[in-house]
This record gives sequence, C-alpha cells and structure tokens, in this order.
Amino acid sequence: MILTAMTLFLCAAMIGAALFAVLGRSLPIAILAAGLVSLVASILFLVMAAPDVAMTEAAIGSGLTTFLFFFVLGRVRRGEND
Amino acid sequence: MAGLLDIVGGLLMVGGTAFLVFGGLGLVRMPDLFNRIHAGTKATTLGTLLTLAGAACLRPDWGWKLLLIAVFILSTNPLSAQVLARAAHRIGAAMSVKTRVDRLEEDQGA
Amino acid sequence: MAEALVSLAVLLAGLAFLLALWRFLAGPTAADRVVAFDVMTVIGISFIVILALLEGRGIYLDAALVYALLSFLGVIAVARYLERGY
Amino acid sequence: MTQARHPGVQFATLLLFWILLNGSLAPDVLIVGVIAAAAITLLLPGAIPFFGQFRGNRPEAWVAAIGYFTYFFKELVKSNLRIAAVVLAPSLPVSPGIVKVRTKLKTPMGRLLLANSITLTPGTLTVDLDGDWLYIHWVRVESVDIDKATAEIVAGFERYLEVMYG
Amino acid sequence: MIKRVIALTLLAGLGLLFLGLLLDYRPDTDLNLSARYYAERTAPDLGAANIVTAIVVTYRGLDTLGEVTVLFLSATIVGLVLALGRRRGQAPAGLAPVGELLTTGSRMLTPLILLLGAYVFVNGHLTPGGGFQGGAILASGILLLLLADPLRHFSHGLISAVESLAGVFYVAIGLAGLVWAGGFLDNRILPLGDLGALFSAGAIPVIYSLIGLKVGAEFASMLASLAETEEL
Amino acid sequence: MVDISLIAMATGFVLILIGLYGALTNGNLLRMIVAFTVADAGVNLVLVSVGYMRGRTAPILDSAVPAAEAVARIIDPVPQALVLTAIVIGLGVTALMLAYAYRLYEAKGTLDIAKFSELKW
Repeated sequence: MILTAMTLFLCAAMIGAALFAVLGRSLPIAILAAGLVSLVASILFLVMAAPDVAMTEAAIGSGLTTFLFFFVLGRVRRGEND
Repeated sequence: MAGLLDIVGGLLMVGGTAFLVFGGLGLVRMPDLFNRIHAGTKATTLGTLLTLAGAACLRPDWGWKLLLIAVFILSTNPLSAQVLARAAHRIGAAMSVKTRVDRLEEDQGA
Repeated sequence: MAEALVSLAVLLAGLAFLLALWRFLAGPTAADRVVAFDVMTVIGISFIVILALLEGRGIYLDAALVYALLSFLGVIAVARYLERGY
Repeated sequence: MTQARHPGVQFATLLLFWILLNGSLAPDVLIVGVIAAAAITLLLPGAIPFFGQFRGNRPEAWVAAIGYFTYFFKELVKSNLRIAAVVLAPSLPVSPGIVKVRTKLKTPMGRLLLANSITLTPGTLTVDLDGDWLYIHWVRVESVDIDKATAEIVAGFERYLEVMYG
Repeated sequence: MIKRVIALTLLAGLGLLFLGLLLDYRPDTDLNLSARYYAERTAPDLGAANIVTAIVVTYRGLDTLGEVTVLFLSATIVGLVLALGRRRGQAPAGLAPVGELLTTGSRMLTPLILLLGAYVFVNGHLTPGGGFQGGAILASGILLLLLADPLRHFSHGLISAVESLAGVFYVAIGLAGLVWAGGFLDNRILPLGDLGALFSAGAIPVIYSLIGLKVGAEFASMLASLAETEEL
Repeated sequence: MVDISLIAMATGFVLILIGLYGALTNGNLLRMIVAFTVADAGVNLVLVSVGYMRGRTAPILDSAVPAAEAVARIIDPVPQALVLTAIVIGLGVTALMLAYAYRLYEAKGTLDIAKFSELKW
C-alpha cells in the first residue's frame, strides 16, 4: 500500500523531470533534470527489489554522467568565449 | 522492552523527516541562494542523521552500516555546500535585498 | 505503532521531496536548482533507508552508502562548471 | 602548511573503515582488507587520512575530541531548531550578510573540520577560506567587526580543534 | 515544422504499440523455468548468495566478457577521437582556482571512495553490487581527484597496465575453468566454501574483482583522455 | 489496486517516448544526447519492471531469505542481470557520443546539426 503510493509519487516526479530535461530552455538545467531522472530511477529500482541495478544507477548517475556532460559543455562555452 | 525501542525509533524517524520538511520549506521560502543553501544543508544533514538513528533503533543489527552512512553524510554534505556557495559567490549570484554586508566582495574588489 | 510512525515518515519525506522538486522546477538560477538537487539526493538516502526497513533487508543499505559517499561529486562538478573551473 | 605523510595512520584508518563496512572480523575479511588498504595507501601518497594529523599521542586531544563532538551535536540540533523557527515565521526574519573572521588553525584537516562545523552550526555557512581568513555567510548578522564575529562564530570550535590538531 | 509532425506521428505509432503491450501484460505470479532453475541451483552449484552476480559472472559469463570488451573499445575510441583534436601549448586562461577546502576534502575522501569501490566488488557474490558498480565507484574516486586538480596528469601507463593485466587474468581464469572444471569461466576451479563467507563461491569474487579493476581502469582512461584534451 | 510493475512499466514507456521525441526534434547535439539518456533510463525501467513480482524480494540470499525458501520468495533475477550491464554500457556509449560531439564542435565550431551541411544533398 505505502509502496504503491511511493511508486506513483516517484513515477510522477520522474515524468516531470524527464519533460523538463527534454523541453527545458537551458542546457545545463536539462542535464541536471536528467540527473534527477537517474536519481528517481534508482529509488524506483530499489522499490522493485533490484538493489544491484539501483546501486549501478547510483554509482553512475551520481557523479560520472553529470561530470561528462558538464565537462563537454564547459569546453564548448570556452570555445564560444574565445 | 523492545517495544519501547521501536517507538523511540519510529519517533526519531518522524522527527528526522520533519526536519527534512523544514529544509524543503526553507528551500522554497528563503529569499536568496545562500539562505537556501543554509536551509538545505543543515536541515537535510540533521534530518538524515535522525532518520538513520531511528532505523538503528528499529534494527540494532544494522548499526555499523548506518553509522558509516552518517559519517559519510557528515563529511560530504558541508563540503558540497561550501563549494557551491563559493562558486555562486564567484559568479555573482543575486543576493537578497535584505543583505547587510558582503566582506568577501569588498576584499576581492580591492 | 512503529509501523504507523514509519508510514508517517514516508509521507513526510515525500512532502520534503515535493518541496525540493518545486524549487528545482521554479529555479530561478541554475545554482538554485543544484541546491534543490542536492537536497533531493539526501532525501533519497532517507527513502532508501526507510525502504530497507519496510522490506526488512539490510543489504539495501549498500545503495544508500553509495549515494552518501558519491552524491556530492555531482554537485561539485556543477559548481566547478558554474565558476569556470574546467 | 605541513605536508607530513602518515602512511601508518592512513592504513589503519582504511582498515577500520573496511571492518565497519563488512561488519565482521573473520580472517578472510581481514586479509582482503589489509591488501586493499595497503594498495590504496601506496597508490595515493598525497592523501590525508580521515584521522590524520590528529594528535592521538596526547591524552588532552582525546578529551577535546569528546568535548568537540558533544558541542558539535548540540550546535547542530540548535541550528536546525533555529532554521525551523525562521522558516515557520510568516515574516521570515533574516538579515543576511557575509562577514570575515580569523582562524588560528594551521593543519589542513583542522581547517576542513572547522569549516564543515561552521557550515553546520546555527545560521552560518562557510563561503571561502583564504589564508587565515574565513568568509562566513550569516543568516542574521549580529556584528561585522572581525574580532566580535570571530568570538561569536569560530571560537567555540577552535577551542577544541586547536588542542586536537594544532 | 514538418520534422516535428513526422516525429510526432512516429511516436504516436510507437505509443500505440507500447499501449498494446501494456494492456496485454499480466505480471507473473510464479517464477518461470529459467528463473526457477537459477533460484534453486545457484546456492548448491556455485555457492554464491547473490543470484544476479551468479548469472552475470558464471551462467552468462561469456556475455559479460563481451560487455567488458565493448567498454574497452569505447574507451579506446574516446581516447583516439579526443587525441586527434588535442590542442598543445595553450594554457587555459581564466580557470577558477580550486579552493583549499575542496583540495583537502578530496585528499581525505578519495581513499574512502576507492575503499568503498573495493568493498563493492570484492563482496559482489554476497551483497548487491559487483565489478561494474565497484569499477564505476573507483572511477568516481579518480573523478574527485580530477575535480580537485583539473590540470592533473594521470599516468596512462598505470591505467592501461591495470586494464590489460586484469583482462589477461580474467581470460586466464576462464580458460582454467575450461581445463579444470566444467567449461569456460566455470567458477568451480576454487573450493566453493560456505555460503555467505567472503572466501566462497569459487572463483566468482576473483573474477568480479578483476572485472571491477578493468571497468574502473576503462572509465578512468576515458576521464583522463577527456581531461587531457588540452596539454600544457 | 494497480500493480507496482504496471505503473513502473507505463512510466518507462512514457520516458522512452519523451526521450525519443527530444532526440528527434532537437537540433543541438548535446540536447539529443541528454534526451538519449532519458530514453535509456526508460528502457531500463521497463526491463526491471518485467521481472518484478508482488510480495517478493530481491534475489540475494542472506539470513532474511535462506536458500531453501528462495524459489518462493525471490523475483526473477535475469532482467536485473541484463539491466546491470546495460546501464554501464549506457555510460560508455554516452561518453563516446560526447567525445564525438566535442570533436564535431572543434571541427565545425557549432553543435547545431542543421549547420552540418556535408550530409545534405
């Protein structure tokens, strides 16, 4: 019961974040929203009794993906300032 | 006596999540970025610590792992808040009109 | 009794998550969103601990451990981007 | 800035964390833990151990450590109650500002702990650390004078940390 | 505009397809045959407590070898692609300096992150996690070093040595399984031990540790080649 | 009461659609990659939800789930094993795409695919 409520809530948050990631105007914010999708997905995997998958998503989504995107974005921004 | 420990654990968890709510409320109500960082960092740190303590009361056999999570949160949470505050100040994040003094700005301008 | 309190804790954590989500969607600047993101990660740790309690599986805590130690990396990456650190 | 290396302390700290992670003292856990801790210690010579630079050989440092943790948790709870009071008040009573304070601590670990503690205590947030100067964002500025602000914000922790880390 | 209409039409079709799948879907109430086999036979045959790990490392070990190879290839290609555009001799101007607290914090926390990674892949057969997660955590430790010092130079020799040694031993253990046990990547070349102990499940912890080192080295080499797109 | 796996599966499908929409309609390469990661998360969610069964727990044996009760207590481990590697490979693919995007940017000075004219005829 409480699990179902939690799932519904998390799914709604996830769809909102995904829409934000795709339709949002600014690119850094879109990347952050994609990170949020990954966070919520990780909790959802845990709700669905998949701790291995949740842990993979945690290890990868928390730092590495965000950094890769922002690194390339930073280099592009530097190129535009030159 | 296990029943008492259970109730204490449950109450600790409710208290911790209540602090999380205060943090969220602060995040929404505070006027500028730095005040939001205040609310976010402090409230979530204590809130999570209390939640972990509550879980430790309910399941004492998980104690060591919960202690480790608490140690990690205590050492990483303020660090990220500090780095973010520094970055925000460097890019000149808007400060609330109520702000009275900014010594860092004065020193960097000099 | 403890069950009811834990359920109440889930509801409160969900409310906190919702408030942080509102700040995330409202902005106004990228740095505000990063703060909201950080708060949501920490609330996620609480969620994971509560889930472990509800399911009665201590092994779920390992995921919380990973988030507790790694979540600040994302925030630092964004902060360094904002201040042009790389 | 002292650059003293503490491979022994680093190794012991990592082994302690390994035992806490595994939650067991079985011989096979210890063997793997020794290998992993030794490898990480060798691989990262510039690292500061978690309890590095702690003056564990002096008894008063341990007393100060206990005092520090008591004071820290008291302040943490106090700061949260204050945040809750501010957030729940309809008028939102804040008068923020960034003030400058001085620290006497010299070791990196002591300074990091000081900055982190200040971030978690009532109404203060470390924004920058530059030499001897700390820049603190204060939700309710009580004094812009350096000495007064130092006494208000830093002194409580520095008293303990000075004994612990120097 | 026309592009958007075409995209929406395509997606509407795909959405109808998904809707059909969703409406027809009936959740299972009991394990299917293969899952039942894994659930029954993993503990007695392989001695691993984590069935997912048993599947990844042993039952489908060959696939995992392929996946590690895919990762290796993508890391290599990232390195090659970025090396083509490397700009030499340009000191990046106006980089924000790293604060002292972040430097100290990274010196304090990096060993802990690496230790957590080691814990995750050594305990892959007992707790959730394993080589892939542990490797990603190791790479996160490297990432923290990089964030604290953006101009840091990583030793490519060390990274590729770890990567290739781990790969060679991985294949060697697989071949040893072919010779001394039932087949390629069979874990029963070492004693199975007691269920739940660290030294159990035969070669699974060893294989997963090697995978962890290999994955960590691959991600680390991706990070290093990104960081070195500008050489001083 | 709707089943958890159905909710999650529906969400996964919606995420795939959102991600594909973003990848198809955006002109900016980096945005396309972000949309791709969203779709990736959706696919993983669908796969995991296929393996979930109500009232059962994770396929890891310990004191809470002894080996003798495993068949009655655990969920299907196979989709989890698939998704586990899919996520890691997804990061590898993302890194590869980002490296290509960065090279393209260096070569052309833009990330807008409408300006890459060699491929048009």
